Amino acid sequence: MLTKIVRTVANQLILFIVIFGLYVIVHGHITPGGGFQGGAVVVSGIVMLLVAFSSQELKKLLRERVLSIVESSGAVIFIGLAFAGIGTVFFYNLLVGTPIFGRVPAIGPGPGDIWTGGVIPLMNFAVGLKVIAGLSAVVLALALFSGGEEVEE
Amino acid sequence: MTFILGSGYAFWNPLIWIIVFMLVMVLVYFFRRRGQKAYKKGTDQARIFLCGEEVPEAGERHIRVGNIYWGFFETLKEYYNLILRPHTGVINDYILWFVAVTAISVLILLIAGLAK
Amino acid sequence: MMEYIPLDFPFLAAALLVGISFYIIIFKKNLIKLIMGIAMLAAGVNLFLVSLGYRAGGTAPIYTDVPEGPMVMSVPQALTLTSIVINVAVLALMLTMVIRIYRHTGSLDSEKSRRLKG
Amino acid sequence: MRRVTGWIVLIVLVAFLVWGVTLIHPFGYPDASDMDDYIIENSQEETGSNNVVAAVLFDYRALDTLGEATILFTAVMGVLLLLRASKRKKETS
Amino acid sequence: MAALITHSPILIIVIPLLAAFLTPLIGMTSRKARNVLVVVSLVFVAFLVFALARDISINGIHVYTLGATSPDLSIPTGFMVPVRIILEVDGMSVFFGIIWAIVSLAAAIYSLSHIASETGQNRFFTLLLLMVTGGFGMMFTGDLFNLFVFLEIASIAGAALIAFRTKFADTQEGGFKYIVVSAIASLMVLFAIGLLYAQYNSLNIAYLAQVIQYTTLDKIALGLFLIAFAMKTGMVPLHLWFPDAYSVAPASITGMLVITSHACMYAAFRICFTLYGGVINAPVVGWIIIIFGLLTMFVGVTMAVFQKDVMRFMSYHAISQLGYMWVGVGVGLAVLGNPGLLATYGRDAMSGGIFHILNHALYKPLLFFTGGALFHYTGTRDLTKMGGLAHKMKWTTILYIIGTLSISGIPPLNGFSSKILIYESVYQFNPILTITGIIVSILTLASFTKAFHSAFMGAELPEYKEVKEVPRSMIIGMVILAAGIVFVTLFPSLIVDWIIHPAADALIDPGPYISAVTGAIP
Repeated sequence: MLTKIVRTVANQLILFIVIFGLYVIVHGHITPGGGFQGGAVVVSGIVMLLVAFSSQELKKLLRERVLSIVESSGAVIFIGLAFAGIGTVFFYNLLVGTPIFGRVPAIGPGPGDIWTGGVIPLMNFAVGLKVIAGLSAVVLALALFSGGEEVEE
Repeated sequence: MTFILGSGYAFWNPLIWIIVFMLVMVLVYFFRRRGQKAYKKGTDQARIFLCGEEVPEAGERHIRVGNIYWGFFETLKEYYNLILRPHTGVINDYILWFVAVTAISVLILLIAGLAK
Repeated sequence: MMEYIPLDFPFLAAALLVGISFYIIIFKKNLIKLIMGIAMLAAGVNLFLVSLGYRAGGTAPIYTDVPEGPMVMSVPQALTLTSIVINVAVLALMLTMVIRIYRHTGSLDSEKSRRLKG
Repeated sequence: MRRVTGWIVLIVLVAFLVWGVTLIHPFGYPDASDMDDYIIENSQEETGSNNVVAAVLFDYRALDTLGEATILFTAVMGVLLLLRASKRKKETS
Repeated sequence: MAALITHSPILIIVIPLLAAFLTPLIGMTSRKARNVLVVVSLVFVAFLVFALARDISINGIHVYTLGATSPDLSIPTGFMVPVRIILEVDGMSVFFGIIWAIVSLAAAIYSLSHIASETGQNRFFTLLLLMVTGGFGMMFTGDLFNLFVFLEIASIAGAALIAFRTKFADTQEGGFKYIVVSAIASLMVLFAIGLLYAQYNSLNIAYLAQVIQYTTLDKIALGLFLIAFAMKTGMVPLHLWFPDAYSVAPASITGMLVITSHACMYAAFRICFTLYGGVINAPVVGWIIIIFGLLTMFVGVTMAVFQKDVMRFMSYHAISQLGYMWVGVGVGLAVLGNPGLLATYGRDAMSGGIFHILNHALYKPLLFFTGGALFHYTGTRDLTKMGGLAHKMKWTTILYIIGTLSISGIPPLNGFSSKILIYESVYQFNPILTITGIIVSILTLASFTKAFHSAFMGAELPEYKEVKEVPRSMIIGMVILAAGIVFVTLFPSLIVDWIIHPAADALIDPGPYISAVTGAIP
């Protein structure tokens, strides 16, 4: 638990960090970035909260159980999207050409279009969920453990 | 379906082995039947005799692992001193061995390449 | 366009990073330093991988509002990203184990905290 | 003894690595790039993604990414497994 | 059914993975449902592996291109180089797949009651399934970087599982040593992959095998590959981490770690025989492997005689047995360039080495499981504290005897049939190898007799009055492996014809493996 100034600033900054992270995740298929990078950005915000506040307080916000469920569902979404293509081949990008994220951009350099990429944006999103939940669970568990508290089953 | 496993020199057939084993067992049983009939369980005949001394408890009587093959280790003492030296249990040494073996193997491969 | 560099500095840097990290791993007995050595080894290998895909004067392989010209190779970048994430995972697990070892033995020295031998 | 052996093998290995990397193509001028050229040329058409790295990650080499996500999942599971309490709490609730 | 076979290479990898992702969710609600999920997914995977093996014996190598418009479109139309990740399953891969399917199923069933009194079971089974995924991925992939990724999955899951019993200090140390060693080995593998990628701009094993030239860089890469994978298998003198990690893990996990070690051996064989198959300096690499194999055999067994910890003792035996495989396959590699010698004894030596992998994969997990059964109620791994346990644990005793006879190569058990293949073929190459092998076999029998005497024989000890036979699921896990041993014992020729010779031939001739991917190139 740090001083009030730090806590106030952290409270304001976390919003921007989360939004930036989500931007990186969502625009993963048109600008540099993606699920892993955006997820890491969001988790860095959570680490900031961990430093500014105590791990006990953060524990009330992020439940171990909820994080576990979110992480598992992110993984299941990812693998489910891969399974969706099994009519042709596993990991077949079946959304190219459909109304959902199916547009094909103009070949060559040009402005990006968010509705492109087929399953790539969806997979980015699933991976982002997974990274956010997973890494915050790790960071939180390590912080709680160094405070003498063990993870429940 | 064949049971025979050829190996260049000879062959191996588990079925023949099992049949021979059975025959030998029958023979052994036959010899055993011809043995002494006077032995009876549960009498003094079956009691442990230790030169007239008192027989120790079950736990004391059991030969523990540390006492088995004592002579073997005594004879090979020098070999064991040598072989136990690298088994330090320190993780840094493990990686040192890895680096050493990698360096030597790469060296051998490169030298063999030069000779070719 | 960049000038041609006669020495392949990124490759050499990667090889030297690998060497330095092996030095740390072999000679430093502190477990945290050992983990730092592995992180450096990973950094060296990642640097090596990502510099393999560079093309002189190339841009990032992303078509959004990019100037015309060559693009650097994209597969090494993907491989490096994968490798980085893998190493984050490995480091997290290693640190957890070191914390546990410290709790049990009260030492971070690889010789003093040793229980298994022979 | 250990120090000397350590230094010798370390120097030998690093010498091989340094010598090896100087034999690689000059930095910035790769010898062969068929696979990468194919991906850079066709990724927009095949996957519709402007970001070629994302196309590689989630389409051309998607199994690697699945493996990567799995490794993260594994590590999270491992960390939570190792930091768990080894005794159950009284089952009151 | 046909579609199932077509997609089976990826399904075998992904079904345990999906089950692993679902296990934490389902485990929150019901423990029974979770156990059913774990066992059913592994049974289904085993079924798929056997179906795939049958299909491969009929139709040849199975290629599966991920994300393409058709599974067998390994190279994009009108192009020369494979672009996507390709799974490639040949006789060798599927041989290891069969082993892994059987052992992981047995280990999962064994764990159901072995860890029943511990916390963290959901995560334990999640990691177990992830380890299964990693192993299958290593065996079935045809892509070098993918191999690295799956190697890491198997190692990380394995390390976390080794350290499962967190209340003891030595488990943490064993897990830490394992993960450090695997991290360094896999990073060196990655460096070697980078060296190959720098020259040929490809990651596909079959394509690389076609274009590889054996330049200096390739030699350095070969050294890094070979020693890194050898370290992961536990080759002497890189075996030092092996007993530390194996002895502290839960017994079911130790059984599975043996097979991940074999998977690394598979990777080493794949690199030597397929990737470098056409260009390798076969006698030199073969002799390197043979010499290290001899060291492995001898040092492993002499260290094992010395041990007092039952799991540690068995792990040293695992090292020693790995030596037989290295020697068998190494002799095959040493005569690879000589078709005459290869036909006279090289192929038989390789078949013996590969057959020994199967046998070792059956009896060594069985022995580790019996060691875990001893630990289960006595709570100790120390042989000096044990004694008279045969009175209480009849099943365990019988299974231990089967495993002991098998590992010592007592006829008619399966260990003998593979050892005779190795001995008789290797004798023609160099008699010293056979003599060492026989000495090692004798020492193996001697040390197992010692352990048998000190753990099982003797009068009932007062401190183990409460000990009883282990729960039923542990016995089922062990009986699965024992049944495998009995089957291989009775039909050695059948096994050799069905799966061993195809595997050996797949190693000897990399041609079909290469042309299955690059055959479309004009």
